[in-house]
Amino acid sequence: MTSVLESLNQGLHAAFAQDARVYLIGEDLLDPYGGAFKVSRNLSTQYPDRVWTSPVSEAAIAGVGAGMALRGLRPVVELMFGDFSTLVADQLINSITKFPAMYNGAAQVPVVIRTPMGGRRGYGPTHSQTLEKLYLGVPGLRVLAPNTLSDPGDLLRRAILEQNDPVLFVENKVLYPKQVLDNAALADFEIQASTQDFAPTHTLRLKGAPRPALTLTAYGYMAELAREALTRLAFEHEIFCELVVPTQLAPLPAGGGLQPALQASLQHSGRLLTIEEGTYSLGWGAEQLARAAQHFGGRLQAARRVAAAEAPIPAARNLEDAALPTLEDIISAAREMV
Amino acid sequence: MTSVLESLNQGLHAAFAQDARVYLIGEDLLDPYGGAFKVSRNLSTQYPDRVWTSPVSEAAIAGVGAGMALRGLRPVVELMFGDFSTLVADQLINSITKFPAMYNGAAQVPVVIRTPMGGRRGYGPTHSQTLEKLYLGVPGLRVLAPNTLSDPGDLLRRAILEQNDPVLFVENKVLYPKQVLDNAALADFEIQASTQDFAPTHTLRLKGAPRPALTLTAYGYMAELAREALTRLAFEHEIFCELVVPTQLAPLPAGGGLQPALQASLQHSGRLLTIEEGTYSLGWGAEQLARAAQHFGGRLQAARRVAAAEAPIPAARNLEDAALPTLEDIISAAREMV
Amino acid sequence: MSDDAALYTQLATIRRFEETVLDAFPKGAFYGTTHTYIGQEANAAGVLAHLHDGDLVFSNHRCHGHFLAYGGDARALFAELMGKATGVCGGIGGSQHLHWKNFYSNGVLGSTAPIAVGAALAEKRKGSQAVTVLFLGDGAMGEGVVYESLNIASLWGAPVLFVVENNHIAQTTPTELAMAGSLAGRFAAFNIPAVELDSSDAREIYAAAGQEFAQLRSTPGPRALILHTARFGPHSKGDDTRDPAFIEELRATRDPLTIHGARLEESERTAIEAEVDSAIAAAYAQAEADPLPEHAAYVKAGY
Amino acid sequence: MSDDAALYTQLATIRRFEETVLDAFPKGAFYGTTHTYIGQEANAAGVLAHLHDGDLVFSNHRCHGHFLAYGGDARALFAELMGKATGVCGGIGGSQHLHWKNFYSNGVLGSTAPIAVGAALAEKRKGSQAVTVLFLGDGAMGEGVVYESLNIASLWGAPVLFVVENNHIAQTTPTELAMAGSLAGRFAAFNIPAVELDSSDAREIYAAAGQEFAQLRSTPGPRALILHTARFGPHSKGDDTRDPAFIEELRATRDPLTIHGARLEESERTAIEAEVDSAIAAAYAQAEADPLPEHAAYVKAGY
Ligand SMILES: Cc1ncc(C[n+]2csc(CCOP(=O)(O)OP(=O)(O)O)c2C)c(N)n1
Ligand SMILES: Cc1ncc(C[n+]2csc(CCOP(=O)(O)OP(=O)(O)O)c2C)c(N)n1
Ligand SMILES: [Mg+2]
Ligand SMILES: [Mg+2]
Repeated sequence: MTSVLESLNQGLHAAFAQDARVYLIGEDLLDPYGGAFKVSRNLSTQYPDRVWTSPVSEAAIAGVGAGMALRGLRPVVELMFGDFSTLVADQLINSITKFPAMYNGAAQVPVVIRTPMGGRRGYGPTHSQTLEKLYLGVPGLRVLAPNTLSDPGDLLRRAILEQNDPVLFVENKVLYPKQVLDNAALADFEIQASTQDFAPTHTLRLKGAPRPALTLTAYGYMAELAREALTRLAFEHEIFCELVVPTQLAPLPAGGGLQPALQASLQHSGRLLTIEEGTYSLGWGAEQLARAAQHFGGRLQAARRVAAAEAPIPAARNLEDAALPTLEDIISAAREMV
Repeated sequence: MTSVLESLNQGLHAAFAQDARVYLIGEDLLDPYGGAFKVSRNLSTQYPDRVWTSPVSEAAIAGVGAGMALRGLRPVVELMFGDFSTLVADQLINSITKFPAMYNGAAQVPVVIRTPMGGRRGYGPTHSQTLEKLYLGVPGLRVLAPNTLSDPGDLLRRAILEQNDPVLFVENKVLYPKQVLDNAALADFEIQASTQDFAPTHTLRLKGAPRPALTLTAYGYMAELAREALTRLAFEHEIFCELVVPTQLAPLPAGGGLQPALQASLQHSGRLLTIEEGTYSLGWGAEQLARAAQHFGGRLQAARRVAAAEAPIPAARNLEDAALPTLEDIISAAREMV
Repeated sequence: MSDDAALYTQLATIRRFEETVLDAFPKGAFYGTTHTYIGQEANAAGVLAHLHDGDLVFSNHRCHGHFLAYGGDARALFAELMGKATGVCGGIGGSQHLHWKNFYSNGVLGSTAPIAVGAALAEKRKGSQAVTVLFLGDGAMGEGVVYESLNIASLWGAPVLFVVENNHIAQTTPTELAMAGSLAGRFAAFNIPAVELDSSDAREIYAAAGQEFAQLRSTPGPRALILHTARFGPHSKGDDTRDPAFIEELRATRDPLTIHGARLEESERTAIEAEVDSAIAAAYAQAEADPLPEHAAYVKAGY
Repeated sequence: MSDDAALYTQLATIRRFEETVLDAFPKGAFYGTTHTYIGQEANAAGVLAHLHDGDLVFSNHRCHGHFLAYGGDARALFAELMGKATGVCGGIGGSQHLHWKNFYSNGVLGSTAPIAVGAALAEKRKGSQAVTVLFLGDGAMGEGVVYESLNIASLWGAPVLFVVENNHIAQTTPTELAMAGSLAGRFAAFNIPAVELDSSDAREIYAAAGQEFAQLRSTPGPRALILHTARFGPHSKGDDTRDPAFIEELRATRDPLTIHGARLEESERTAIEAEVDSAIAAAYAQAEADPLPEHAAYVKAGY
């Protein structure tokens, strides 16, 4: 089996092997360290002239990546912690994602900005956040988040090589050591896969379960908890759910529509629970609920979100546990909905 | 009558007069210029040692303001264009709003960051955005947006003097020359006012109109268009609406509830149309719809948003008009909802 | 055409273009904002005359002069300012946001610095021999990302020429209120060789820039050219807070057209001017007649 | 206690505290991350010995030494690292995010620079006479906001002492790979006087810092003290990629405790060490016994 970390590392290696235009820029990338979370391991050894370890200058490395992309290369920028994406907000919002449209289609900026997000490691308020919600509504940006249901490395490789949008690639830290699941590990589930461009969405339900009363949707690491919740809700509470797990968080369908898999699931459940690790307001879940309400109107019988507390993420373990959404939170929210 | 611009300027003057701890930091503040949009006019003349014109260093002036606030002063930071708020994202998200909670309540950062937002002036993609949606979900931040229904300057003055949260104060550029409305100007409307802390929310309906079939909600300049839409919908289409206009955009009620005025309106209309100038996804409207769906479930019969196109705001007038929400957009969305 | 005549043509073209903009703006011909280059023409003309095919230019809000000296089309630039379909960016970008061939500008001060460095590094990696010019104002030197970029350019040997146009003012703020230390010191801090010149003479600037380009093409690594210059006009339109007498003095002593024009025969100079006048007038008229852009792509997303 | 003894007590306290942290971490006593100050003790001890009541300190991720030298309580710091209610910030901040009295730290490199400048300006305006010390690592000098802050500090005369601790490495990146030019040049560029010292001798650092503080208190405006130093331990925990022989050499030649300890009588030194050992052990034991924080305030917002 392969861990998410290994898969991502393999995806980077594959991209480097496949295309000489691929570069990697970031802090502390050189072997033997290979980046703070080791996703970039062995790249500097194998491709010493295409891996550039940088000063601690997040805005500039994002901009350097943008300039390289503008001129035909395929750079990947690693931000050591997603918390520091705030430092690249201007580059991302006012340059990187603006250029293609603002220059009337005459420029492309295929840079991939990769970064770990998320808590549960006790790193405290400035190293534990799930900030991608800030960027999900930025026009022109593709936001991808891998999970264990399909190949994270392949998603990364294709994001680097097969398309021309700027990409924010969000890796939940807790996901790194998790195994990418094979058929055996998912034997209990009936799974439907669809794709948006090249990004897969998976819809899971327990084999042989009755028609779902509730749709859960989650991405990244929260999809792990949601899957567990789905099982426990079925066996312990006889609440049967369907779980929709997208890897493409943005853009969503133009015109305010739901992602097709989510729409299909809601069509029969009529109830939506969104599950995310980011803080509650103006998050990913809000957009899903809004679209569900728009599409289904009065046929959306129940809507709810599980998210992080609207506060900094504390360092103390018991406080951090209280601040971040847990399995129990999902289960109790779901129970109140049906 | 007083324009929004004059009112804001008076609010600043009042704050300076009332409290010697008030300072103003920003670019090009000195008279006779008095700031790019003139909101700061005459302050540098009257308070030369409390108005500091700065280098073009948005991140640093936000941080300097934060440091001053941390040490007991009441600084106001003017960002020349809200588009450049991206440059202060890190200061705002990882320092200014974090300190109070991260330092366990032992620190306060009562800095007010004021900035003009919005398009319709042909300034092009980097000088026309409505970016406050990026910050509405940042824990610990109060976001205020004045309108013509109540005193913008007073809202600003109270934000500076009467509370201890960091504040993002968002001024739509097109609002500046508009008159603050008096009773005569609003004679057609039945108006209910409520407050959240010190920030007013207004609920408007046409006098003598039947029970509203639809709730509109909007803030800032979009509340102007929404009010006009409300009148036209009544007279031209016999669609009777209620319009809810908050000045406090964040925080919203803890626990996922709706602002009371909005909840009250939806209670009888069961239909919600949100109207905002920011781009569509993950915006202010999404959060309102999500909360409405949560609260009302199947009783929310229709939900919809009017927002800007998911693209950079073009400079060309006809393109800009096409990208930004118009009166006609509101009317046609409303007509499709009832 | 002699080099001097060619240089004068550039200066006159920029001047005439910008005068036309300032004249026509109040008449409603344009929409939005603009920042004219009047007084600084010698910088763009002198520096960009050294460009080779394939070289890159990154510019800022005050980009018309850079664009025209790069070889950009006056009609397309007028059209862009008018929001026409034939504009440089089809009317989407407007005055501050231009891209044509290897020319790029953006309106967020300093934000272009790392992008220019990245682009320069890309060209170097691709082996294209192209060098990159980045124009910055004195005001833009307030932005932190510029220093991050100087550091990286120096560390990684990016073939960039940083051209600082110090017109001693940023919008309304005199440089002394916004800049501690010195411009030269800012480059020295990052081990970037910098040459400084206080001149409005296009030939002098051309010569100094020539040396910089020669170095840049022969030895790797960034360089800086600090040009002390004079802005004659308002920051944008009608927003000049400086003493009119001071501006008169600038115009009298530092006009690039007067200074360089003196090198030409009267007859040659007036012939160039007449040609430029009619070319700019024609460009303006064409742009005025050009169609508006289609806005299908900009439909609202609210459904 | 003599000045030398007091200084040695500081050094030993920080050393013992940090050794305890590194020892106990693998045993699960702490949660999260940490950055220890071993090898750099003389900086905090030598600089902060000059603080007056009311002076401010802004620190970074490697803040334990600064905090203890500021006068912070070892038990409260252990408790903070353990996530206990009695921690400096009640367990919310953790290792990198401390605030007590006029001491503030944050984990985002460079982000404290403008805040320190603003705080210093506030004190100046309030007439408090307080000065502000800002600790930055060599790595943090990569951040643009630092340069914006140097410029503003210089322009507006903020009474800040910028203390750069150059331990020649940032996480795993040697300074040469991350810094073009020189540290001194970075301050000179903004007209900020800078003094440089390559020493692990607390007395030398104390003396140099003393001069800086004296200047800072008598003349307005920022100053810089660049301290070349040595990090003995890992960046965080077990992540040192340097050659162990090199670290051995650092420990042999640059240990602040050895260098300064030599000035004390053997008996006095060992007495201090014994006292420090037991104080730190007691602090640790107390912290261990302390209660967890209440988490009522951190309930989920999802309803
Ligand atoms: C990040 C950012 N902050 C503020 C502005 C607003 N602004 C536009 S031009 C300008 C002054 C620029 O001065 P300088 O760089 O010296 O160029 P000049 O206008 O003198 O050519 C300012 C503050 C901006 N465009 N971008
Ligand atoms: C903005 C930001 N980027 C990256 C990091 C991750 N990080 C933490 S410490 C560190 C190295 C810091 O080096 P330096 O400033 O020299 O301090 P030292 O650790 O050597 O004391 C890095 C890159 C961070 N905390 N903040
Ligand atoms: Mg200037
Ligand atoms: Mg270091």
